[in-house]
Amino acid sequence: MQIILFGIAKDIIGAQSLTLPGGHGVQTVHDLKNWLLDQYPAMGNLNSMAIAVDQEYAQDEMNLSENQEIALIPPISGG
Amino acid sequence: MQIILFGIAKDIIGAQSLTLPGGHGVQTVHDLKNWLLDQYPAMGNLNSMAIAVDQEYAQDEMNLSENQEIALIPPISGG
Amino acid sequence: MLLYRRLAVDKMKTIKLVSHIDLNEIYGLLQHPEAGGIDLFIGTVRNHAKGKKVLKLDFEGYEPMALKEMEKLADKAAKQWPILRLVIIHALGTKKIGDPVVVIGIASAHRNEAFEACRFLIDELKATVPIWKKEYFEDKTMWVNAHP
Amino acid sequence: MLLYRRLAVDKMKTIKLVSHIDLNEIYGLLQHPEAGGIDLFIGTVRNHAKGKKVLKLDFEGYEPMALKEMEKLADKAAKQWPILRLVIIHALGTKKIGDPVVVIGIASAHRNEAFEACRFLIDELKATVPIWKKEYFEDKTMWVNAHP
Repeated sequence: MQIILFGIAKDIIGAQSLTLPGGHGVQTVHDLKNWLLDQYPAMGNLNSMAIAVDQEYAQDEMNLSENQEIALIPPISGG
Repeated sequence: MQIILFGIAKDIIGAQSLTLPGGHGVQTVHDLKNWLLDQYPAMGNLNSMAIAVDQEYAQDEMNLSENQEIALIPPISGG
Repeated sequence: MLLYRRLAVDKMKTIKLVSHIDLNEIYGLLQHPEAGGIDLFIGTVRNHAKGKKVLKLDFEGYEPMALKEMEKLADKAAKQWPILRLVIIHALGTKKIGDPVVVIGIASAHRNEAFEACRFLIDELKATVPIWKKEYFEDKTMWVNAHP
Repeated sequence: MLLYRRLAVDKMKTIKLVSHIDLNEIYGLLQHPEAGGIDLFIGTVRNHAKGKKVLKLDFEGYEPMALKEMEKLADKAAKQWPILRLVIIHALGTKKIGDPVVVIGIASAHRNEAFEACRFLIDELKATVPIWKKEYFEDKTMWVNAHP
């Protein structure tokens, strides 16, 4: 499972994207958020953290699979 | 006493400006409005009729004199 | 062609009556290093009025008084909102469909004030500035708002 | 340079992400023979933030998703107001003080809808479109809104 990163998430994780290691146990958006907070505690200081699946904001209960485009959306600041 | 005319007031009166004849008896803005309505009854069909004195909207009670710039302001429609 | 122009010494505002509105100059008049938001209203000539086809419009103004009234509106707006730059430009003369007729522009630190001041100015301009619009239809002409 | 562009077949809307916003093209994109009012919001780079001097900004976008979200906002606005023309353009990359960053434009028959739809779109864009702004100060950089 690969996660596209943007903005401050790139700085925190230190990469443009992130591949979850084998045995990560992440099945839902909620799981992914918890996994990220666990691995990168600095994420917990952000104002918000959303996940986009196939370029749409995803609900926590959504199931994730390998063939989706998954992105981590830190607090936005456009406009 | 000369009155500058604009818009539909020019069409009604048929001139760019209007000079009140001798003995008109007009002393106030209110008098002038009445005189105009009397001479040009079509003015009574307009949505509004204001008088400007020295390029400011004038109240009905204001006294008029020869050395002022007096204008008849029919309903405006700028913008 | 510039008919009249008033520019405050502090360059905060540009108020003028022109025969042709040049939209390309507007952004330059509104730029300010502390500005975060600019709201611009552009009034344009519609191709119909009351269900009838409009061919063109003619605008006439009581020019010195119109400028004074525009200045008053700018002062009122500047008292109500923290405005960094202000533009009020009205066109006079013949305008065809699609032409810009009036431009109100406000630059402020935050967008809320820009929207509010811009809205205030176009509403007030229509209510107080002595300018008259004549519509040319296929079969007649009409001074807008003149009659009920 | 055009990064992405979507243009509805009916030409009603122009939604794009660009490296440089060309304000001179905006009026042409918004002209419509039935339009009486155009409201244009331009977001610009301010020279300070939280009392500190800003040198420049960098904008990054999740481009395909940003365009999808912009399309959704355009559709929402078109359902709420009778919009004749709509423009949503956001700049990406490095921007200096005074540069336009975002442009929202609405043309409608009457000005009320133009103001309301424009205000709606800039507020919603800031809330939903995945674009990130980094401020460069003299002594550091900061992703805007990232932390409380």
